[in-house]
Amino acid sequence: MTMTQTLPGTSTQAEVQQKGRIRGVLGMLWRDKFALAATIFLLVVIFCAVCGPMLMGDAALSQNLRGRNAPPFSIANGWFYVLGSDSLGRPLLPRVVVAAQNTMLIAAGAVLCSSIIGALLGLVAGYASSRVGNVILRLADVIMSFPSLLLAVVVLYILAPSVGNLVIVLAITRIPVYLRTTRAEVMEIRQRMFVEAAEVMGASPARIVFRHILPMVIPTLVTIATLDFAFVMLAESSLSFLGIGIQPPQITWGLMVSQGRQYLATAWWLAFWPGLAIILTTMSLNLLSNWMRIALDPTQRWRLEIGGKSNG
Amino acid sequence: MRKLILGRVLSSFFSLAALVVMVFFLSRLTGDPAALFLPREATQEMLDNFRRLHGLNDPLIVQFGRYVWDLLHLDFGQSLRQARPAIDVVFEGFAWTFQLAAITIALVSIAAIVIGSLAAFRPGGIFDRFASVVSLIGASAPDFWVAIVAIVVFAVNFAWLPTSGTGTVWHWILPVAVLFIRPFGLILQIVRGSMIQSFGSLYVKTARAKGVGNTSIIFVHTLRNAMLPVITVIGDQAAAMLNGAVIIETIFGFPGVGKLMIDSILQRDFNVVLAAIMVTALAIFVMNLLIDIAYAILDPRVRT
Amino acid sequence: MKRSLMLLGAALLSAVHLAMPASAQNASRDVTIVLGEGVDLMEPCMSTRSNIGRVLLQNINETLTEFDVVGDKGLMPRLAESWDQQNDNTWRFHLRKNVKFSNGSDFDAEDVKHSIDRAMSKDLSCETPRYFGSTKITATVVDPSTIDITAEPKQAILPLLMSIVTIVPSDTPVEFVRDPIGTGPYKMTAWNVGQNIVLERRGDYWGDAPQVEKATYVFRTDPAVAAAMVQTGEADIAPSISVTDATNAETDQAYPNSEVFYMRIDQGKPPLQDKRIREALNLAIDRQAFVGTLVPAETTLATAMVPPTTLGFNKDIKPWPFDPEKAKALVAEAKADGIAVDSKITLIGRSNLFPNVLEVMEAIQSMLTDVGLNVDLQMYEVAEFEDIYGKPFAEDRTAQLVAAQHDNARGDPVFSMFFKYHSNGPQSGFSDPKVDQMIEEATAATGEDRAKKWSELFAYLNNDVVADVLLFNQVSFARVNPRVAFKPTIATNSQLQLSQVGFK
Amino acid sequence: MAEHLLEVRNLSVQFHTAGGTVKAVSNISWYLDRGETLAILGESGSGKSVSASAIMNLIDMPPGEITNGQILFEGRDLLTMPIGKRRMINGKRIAMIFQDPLGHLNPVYTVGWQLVETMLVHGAGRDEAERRALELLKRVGLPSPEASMKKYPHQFSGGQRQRVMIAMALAMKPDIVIADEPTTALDVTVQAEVLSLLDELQKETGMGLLLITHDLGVVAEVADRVVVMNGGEIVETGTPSEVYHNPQHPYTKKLISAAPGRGAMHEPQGRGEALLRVSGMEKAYGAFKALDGVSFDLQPGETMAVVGESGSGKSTLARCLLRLEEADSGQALWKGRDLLSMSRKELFGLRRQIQMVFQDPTQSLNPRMSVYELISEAWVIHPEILPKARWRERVDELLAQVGLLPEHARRYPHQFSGGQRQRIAIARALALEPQLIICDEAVSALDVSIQAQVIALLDKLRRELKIAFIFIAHDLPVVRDFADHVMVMKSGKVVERGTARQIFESPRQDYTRRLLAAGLDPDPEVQQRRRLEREAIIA
Repeated sequence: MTMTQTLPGTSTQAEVQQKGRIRGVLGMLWRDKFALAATIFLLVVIFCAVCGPMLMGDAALSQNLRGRNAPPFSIANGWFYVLGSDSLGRPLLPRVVVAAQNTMLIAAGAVLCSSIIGALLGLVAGYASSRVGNVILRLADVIMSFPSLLLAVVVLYILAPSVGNLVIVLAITRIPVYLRTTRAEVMEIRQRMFVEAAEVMGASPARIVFRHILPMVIPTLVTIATLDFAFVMLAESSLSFLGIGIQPPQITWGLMVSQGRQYLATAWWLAFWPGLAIILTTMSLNLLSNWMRIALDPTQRWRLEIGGKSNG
Repeated sequence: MRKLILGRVLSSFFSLAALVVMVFFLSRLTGDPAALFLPREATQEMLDNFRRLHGLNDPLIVQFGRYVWDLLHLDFGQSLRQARPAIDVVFEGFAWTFQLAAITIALVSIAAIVIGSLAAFRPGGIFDRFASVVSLIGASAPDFWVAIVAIVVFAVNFAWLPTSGTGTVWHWILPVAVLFIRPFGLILQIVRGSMIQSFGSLYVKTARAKGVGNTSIIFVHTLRNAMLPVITVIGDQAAAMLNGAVIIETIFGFPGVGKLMIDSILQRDFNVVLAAIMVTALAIFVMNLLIDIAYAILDPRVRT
Repeated sequence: MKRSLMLLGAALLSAVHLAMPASAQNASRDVTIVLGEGVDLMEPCMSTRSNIGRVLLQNINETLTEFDVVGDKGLMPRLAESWDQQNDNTWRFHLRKNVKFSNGSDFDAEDVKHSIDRAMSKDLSCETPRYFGSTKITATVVDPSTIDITAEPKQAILPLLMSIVTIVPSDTPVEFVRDPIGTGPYKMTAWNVGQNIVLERRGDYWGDAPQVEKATYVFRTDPAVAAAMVQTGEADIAPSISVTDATNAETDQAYPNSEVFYMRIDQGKPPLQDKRIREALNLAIDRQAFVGTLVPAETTLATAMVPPTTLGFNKDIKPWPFDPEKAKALVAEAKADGIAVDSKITLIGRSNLFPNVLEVMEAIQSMLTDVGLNVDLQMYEVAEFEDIYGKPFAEDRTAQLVAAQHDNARGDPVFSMFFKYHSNGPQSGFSDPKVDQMIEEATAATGEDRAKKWSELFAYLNNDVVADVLLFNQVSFARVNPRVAFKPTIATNSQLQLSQVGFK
Repeated sequence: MAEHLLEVRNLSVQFHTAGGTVKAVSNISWYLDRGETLAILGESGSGKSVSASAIMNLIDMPPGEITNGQILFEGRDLLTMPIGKRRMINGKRIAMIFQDPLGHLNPVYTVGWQLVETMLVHGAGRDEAERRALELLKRVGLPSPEASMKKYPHQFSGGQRQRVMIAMALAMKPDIVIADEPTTALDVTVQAEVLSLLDELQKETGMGLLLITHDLGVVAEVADRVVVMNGGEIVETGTPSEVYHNPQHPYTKKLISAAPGRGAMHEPQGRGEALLRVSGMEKAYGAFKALDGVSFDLQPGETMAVVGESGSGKSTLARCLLRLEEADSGQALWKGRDLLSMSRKELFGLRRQIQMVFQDPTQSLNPRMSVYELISEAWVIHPEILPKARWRERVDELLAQVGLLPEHARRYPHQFSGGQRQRIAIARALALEPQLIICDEAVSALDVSIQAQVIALLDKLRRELKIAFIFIAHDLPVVRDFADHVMVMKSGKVVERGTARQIFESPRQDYTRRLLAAGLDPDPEVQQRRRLEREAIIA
């Protein structure tokens, strides 16, 4: 006997929804302060990614060998230098801002590609016959055992070095994770009664997969994707050294972190700020995905509508 | 169970074969090992000589045939760089990686499960929030940051531990600790989610009605039920670790298979690359099998 | 296979044993040396590779002659006590007597002959032949302590070349070995691949017994960790730490590492065939601004492909001044003459060439852009880089500036000049018959004449051809534990003689 | 005032939810004495389980909160007792049996382990606990108790699992056993067995039994006294007989009148052209024959009930007809065409004509789709039925037809009660304008009064729209009021087939008779008689 199921309180909920979707969503966001902070931070990042290169592109590239490794929290040289300067004397604040664009393009590109392809293959593997499913799973095994560096080198030799190819390499290596997770969930969800109900109505396999199964899988995929974001942002820099990724003077957070590595002992701020940006972005995405998991689920939504008390 | 194992062995064999074929041909698209092994100023004669010695002049398909033939005789070929059997090179590295992975994953599993379970007991509580934030920072912090800061703090400033290297148990502490952080964050999240779900299960009510205490409810009744998704993730993480932990190996001077693989790829030491991939793939396959068996042990419903 | 499995088992067990961390061997006569690059072979004929040479050269395996790059002693005897030229092609070497290999066998002329034959053998891929080029070498044993070595065609610096050939016993197989036997003051007693190599002092060495009794080599790719190891006393010498970590004047010493950092100009594509543009490239770079910022303060500006300690180094050549205005003017002038100065020039660098190579490349790119050139930066990993650096060049390339390092600590420019500047040189970016001729003449010359000819070549290349953008004579930093007396030199890049290590 | 074994005084519990605070129970009082059976009767949402949860300390706080009242056990107030002490009462002095034994038994431990644990928790030695566990399993009548100890919950049938639950509750010889809907999910025959087991055990141990149920029949069968609850309040108390024959409160009256099985039976019209003609249908899962030569006819607009215990093959029949599973052999002629051999494309057209209403509306409605989306999906799939412009209007119409309001279209399934959800499922089926609806246990999960409403709704639809029904049920009284024909199944075979009147009034087969006898009648006197009959059959 679940008590909440038939409580009369449900009627007020419907009213909440009638007030308009957007307001409802904003209201739910407002009540979960963590998610709110995360959203604001992400909006700032997106703003930086879109407008950063336009606003600060030049400042980010202005070298000054005599003012190199200037420590942070000093605005003697102007507020661009508030986070300090790097080993070429370029101000870090504009660099972090400008780097948001490439970082987001690559990370979002790679994560989107891998999650979409992985989820599609996983849906097929989970819903199609077991033979097809097995072939796809073995393919995932092969990709998983194939060293990503070798893949990168192969791509570098066969194709030309470019950002697009970097995204391809990063995406391919992450596909198995999504594929396996999706398949596992599909195997479970396809047993549910409402899938059968849809079948009885004559729904096509595509409709069942995309309309009924996929929405149930998405929250899990989003959670993995947010954690992958951090991974991709760091992995990207380790492939850049092969020459297939972003090349200076273009910049990403991952590249800034890895360039700042040798200065960790003498000028910690070089790697710290971009690292912090990566950490905060990951955390924000994770908090937001937790919030979305609840907000997207009609049966859980009430948790947000009564306030952030039990955001479990 | 026997059927499961047999089926897995068979299908993994095909995966492995596909992997070998792919790696063999793709890796040979990536340049000439002779140019890398010999100095820049090498004469054409030296280059030709090198290629002749290592059979690099033959058509690719002949090289492949020879490789497969040798492989059937359990000969994985010679390492170009080290002038000894590739498989010896790989086994040496793998032994280190395996130990590192085993120790780390064991500690991570224990810590993540205990802390994740406690966090899930009161979702949204202070402990839960704290654990979540710490684990998220851990999961997204650049690992070389953590590694170098750890060396500076624990080895240089406090001089509690050796900076790097191998030899004694003390040498293991820092690499294991740094390697620990990322999977810990990830597994903790999964444990927490799974445990929250299990706490809502009806059998928890039964246990309460029976008078079972909280500790037993968490760690005896709920945990085992919540372990299935957790085990999958632990398996994935362990698999990733068996592929080597390049940054840890590089910084701590740890002679594992990760750095070996990277070096071999960059130096086009194909035989070592292939042997390393086969060994790690095999290890991952065995581990996946163990995970399936663990599934069956944990959940009797899977057995039938 | 079976053996491999046993190895695996042994390695698994080895990690189980417990012990306290081995702290620095304070009062003892043992040293630990932390190197930046692992050793994958311990093959004497590969000791020209710096990672192998630092462990092996003159410690385990010795050579007939030894070149003093640091001082002015020139070519010194080692296993050969003296040598004289028999005719144009043949030199006679008189070998040291009462020398024993570490396996107990006596050293004689047969060993020398076998060592030379082995190093030049087609059944091995030794590095040695590259120093001889197309010269054919024949060794003839005269008596156990005398050997004639003949070069065809004649080779002016044959005794110097003998400082490259390491001597192994005559029963050494013609395949790569992993347990080198030599006449040197040390023998290898342990090699745990990836972890360490242990050398121990021999009691029966022919020369003076060095102070160090036992040397353990360990490998750390990360220079910060290497530096930390010396700081904590886990190691005694770290021959190459990063400049950013070299913060302690008491322990950290700079030394020239014999590497010259330069940019090769690709004259095969516009606009780089135009001399004015090449001059502009040289004038655009504020070399001095790098020194003490991105490169260590001890760095000197390069004026030749070889370090100043090399034969025939031309002290009259002055580094290019920084004059962006003149550079701009030259570019404008070239443009006015219809040169496609807007064509893209790709600046190509190698990842991890030295710790902050990326920043240096970025700074260079920015300086070149400032004078109005269209420069893109592209970094590559080593294999791809070598592909681009060496001939044949891709036909569809854009104009290229390849930033590379060249190391010649052998004392003679012959090991550099043909490769970098001769029309047939594999890394040469241009073709100039006069340069070809000058190189050929200098190679054949001997004595004072040789030095003069090289000097002239350096001046011609720098002033008339403007063949490349020479940047820096690089320096490295070594961190040395205060208990140890060791002074790093230009030789330290390729060898690290334990006999030169003492204690305070 | 005499001290009762257990007494609940003025208990009020509320829950904090999205829509504000909800009172689950307010100010309820009742008591239980040794050797007595008290039934709390109520429908879902009536708050009948809340006091039991409060006794066992199973209310999650927050969101729950006990605002008022006392729970006196042997005179001591449980609510003010320290947690540790309460835990020692749980399972030892007061034990509980839950409704759904599959969910309430831990799936990953053996039955023996779970039994033993109860005793270990309360201080028994392991050897003794194991010996006693074996005894208990024997006592509750589990076949081969030694083997059962080592088996897992999923390896038992529903009735056996409930016996395990009972054994577990009895482990410490408690003074009080609380049974929350102990037989709801069970077949009628099993239900009777479980109830008589509880009865016997009570006589043996002299424990007090608190039975929480929605079923008047269960009350009539076992209760000494009954408490009727509605909307969180007690509306009536008394002996079952008093309450049944002389209900005071309107709610009680309504509840009693809603009890199925007493209306007029259908008299089917003459037979015409069959809509569906099934012959020799077979389906096997390995060695187990789920369907073994099933044949029958169905007329347009006819309702045929299929009854039988679990495992009789009735659900398999439905699934095979809908091609959710493939039958091994046989024919099913739908308007003269064999639907078992239809191609995918033909099947698509068939989907419009044959629909299904599932047992559990919670699971058969996609939780992430609104009611509007759920109903209109039919037209997304079959766009020829209705132009998009008319969807809105038609959804409202359908909702009205099943007794819901137009504004419900925006809501999500979880915001409805079980009965409402089943109405939505029916509306969804109707959206396709089918000629046959197969209802698989479509009402068995619902409360009595809701059951009556849904059946009335189906009956109305049949009359108005001339839809034929195949109505699968394990509960005979429900079928009685609704079916034209009844088909009784056992082990994949048709045991008996006839009009409702034939089956209910003059059953020809023993099995049918036994099924009828096992059913519980809401009238305590009738039930008394029936029990004697049943015992006679068994004997």
